[in-house]
Amino acid sequence: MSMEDVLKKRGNCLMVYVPQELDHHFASQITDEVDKELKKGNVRQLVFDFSGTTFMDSSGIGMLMGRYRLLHYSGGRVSAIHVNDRVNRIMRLSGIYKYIEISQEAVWHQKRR
Amino acid sequence: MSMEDVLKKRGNCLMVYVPQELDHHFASQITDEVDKELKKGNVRQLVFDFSGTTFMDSSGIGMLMGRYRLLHYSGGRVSAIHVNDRVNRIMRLSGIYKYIEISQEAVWHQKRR
Amino acid sequence: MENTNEMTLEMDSRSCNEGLARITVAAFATQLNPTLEEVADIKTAVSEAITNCIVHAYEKETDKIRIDCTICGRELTVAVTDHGRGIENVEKAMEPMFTTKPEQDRSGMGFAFMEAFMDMLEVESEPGKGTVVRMKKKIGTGIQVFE
Amino acid sequence: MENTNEMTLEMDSRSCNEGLARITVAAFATQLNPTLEEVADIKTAVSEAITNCIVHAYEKETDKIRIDCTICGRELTVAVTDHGRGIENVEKAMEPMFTTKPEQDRSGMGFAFMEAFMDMLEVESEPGKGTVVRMKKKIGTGIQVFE
Ligand SMILES: Nc1ncnc2c1ncn2[C@@H]1O[C@H](COP(=O)(O)OP(=O)(O)O)[C@@H](O)[C@H]1O
Ligand SMILES: Nc1ncnc2c1ncn2[C@@H]1O[C@H](COP(=O)(O)OP(=O)(O)O)[C@@H](O)[C@H]1O
Repeated sequence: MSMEDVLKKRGNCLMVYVPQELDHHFASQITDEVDKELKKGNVRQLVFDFSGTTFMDSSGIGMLMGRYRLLHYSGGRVSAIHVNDRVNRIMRLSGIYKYIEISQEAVWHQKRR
Repeated sequence: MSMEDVLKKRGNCLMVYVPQELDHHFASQITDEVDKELKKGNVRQLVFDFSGTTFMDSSGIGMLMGRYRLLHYSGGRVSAIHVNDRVNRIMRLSGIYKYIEISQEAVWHQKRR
Repeated sequence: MENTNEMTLEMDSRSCNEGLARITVAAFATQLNPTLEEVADIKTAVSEAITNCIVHAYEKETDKIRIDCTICGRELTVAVTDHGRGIENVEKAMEPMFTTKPEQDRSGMGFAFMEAFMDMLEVESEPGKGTVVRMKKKIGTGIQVFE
Repeated sequence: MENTNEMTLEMDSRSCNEGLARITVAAFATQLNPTLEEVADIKTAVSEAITNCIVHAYEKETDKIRIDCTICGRELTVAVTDHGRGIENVEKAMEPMFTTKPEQDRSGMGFAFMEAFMDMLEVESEPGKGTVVRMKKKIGTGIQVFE
């Protein structure tokens, strides 16, 4: 996984393209990169794009909640988009939807990564 | 793997749809079924369709050569069709092409199994 | 030709091996003809147990993690063993949201997910000695014969 | 954080486990960023070694097969060990087309394929004690750091 493909900054929105398997190994790497960007300031929206993700475990939950805590103080928002059924189920089970906006909307007119 | 999907008799031609991975495990199962059909007689052509096969090892070579020996006496022929590059390479390495007709022609207008 | 099958995977406690553990156990479980949902359940539970060995049991050290899998009839058993720091209070550790490493973004949901996705979860631990996490799950409906 | 990684898979000598062995070693090798061709090479070699344990070493019995894998730098080492019947004449056994089980449709190409698809092949055997097949292959070009 090359980190250049993972992050994209658009205005004050930071997009994170989550890899196929979001486990502790990849969550740690992504967290490092995201937090570097957050430290630069000027991120109001943090969007995790799960369209390429088929696996997530509780390390993914920890990563999302950790970013929520960082952004929350400054009034920023964290969301997860293009979440598949499986990942959605894990997010529901964890109660994370109380803090993070989750959208299951599929990706159209675009090849899944 | 259900054996009903593997064999198809058309006149005196027996078609064998080889599974995705042709190793010793699957070769033994296929050999048992094919030999049952061969014992019934009336097979002049034995065609192994590799269009769904991505992996083969020397057990596949043994299976093909064994069937060649069985049919050879009665003037029957054995061939392997829709063989991908990898499987073709293994067949070339083994020298089996001296006995068995190998065709790499791709499958068109038909979903690969 | 009997109705059981066994495998053991032993590997270094590196996070790059988490995927290896999931793939191996899932490939083993495939012999029971699981649904995609069941495979995902098993992968999640294995991932949680392995991650705990790496993050909690061995922390900064690299040591061995052992995964013993057995299929008996249509039941899969997975036992994950480490020789790491162990758990003082297993009952407390198993509570949802409880974690000793919030600063490392642990959610405390590991054991909760193992319980949710498997039929049985059993944790044996001795502080300073290590931990065994044993999980079972009944898969599919057929009876399997191994060859 | 150093430049090596290790795993061991131990499993029953059942033919239904041949695929498991291939998948596991391939998943481990993935850490070296191999090409598809290299993955296929490794899978073929592993499949040959495992099949030999099932067909030749243990014949009708079910016993344990052990696969030790190491990555060191960009080299993968795979050692397959059985405690089966062993090989009287290793040199003869390694000749292409040589097989002691032609009646079981063995082609005698197992060792030849292991040699063709790996960079190094070494066979140690003691009749009545068992066999170790050790193979090495350099993968890709990069240097890997494990985390
Ligand atoms: N293998 C282990 N070795 C030592 N401690 C462990 C182990 N597994 C779990 N624990 C302890 O149990 C706690 C709860 O684990 P878990 O529910 O998986 O949540 P998390 O991993 O997010 O902390 C951990 O924070 C840790 O203190
Ligand atoms: N693990 C093993 N234990 C005992 N004998 C073996 C083992 N591996 C190979 N052999 C012997 O070496 C011969 C050649 O092996 P190989 O080249 O793989 O061809 P094949 O498996 O098709 O016979 C076998 O026929 C067998 O007699």
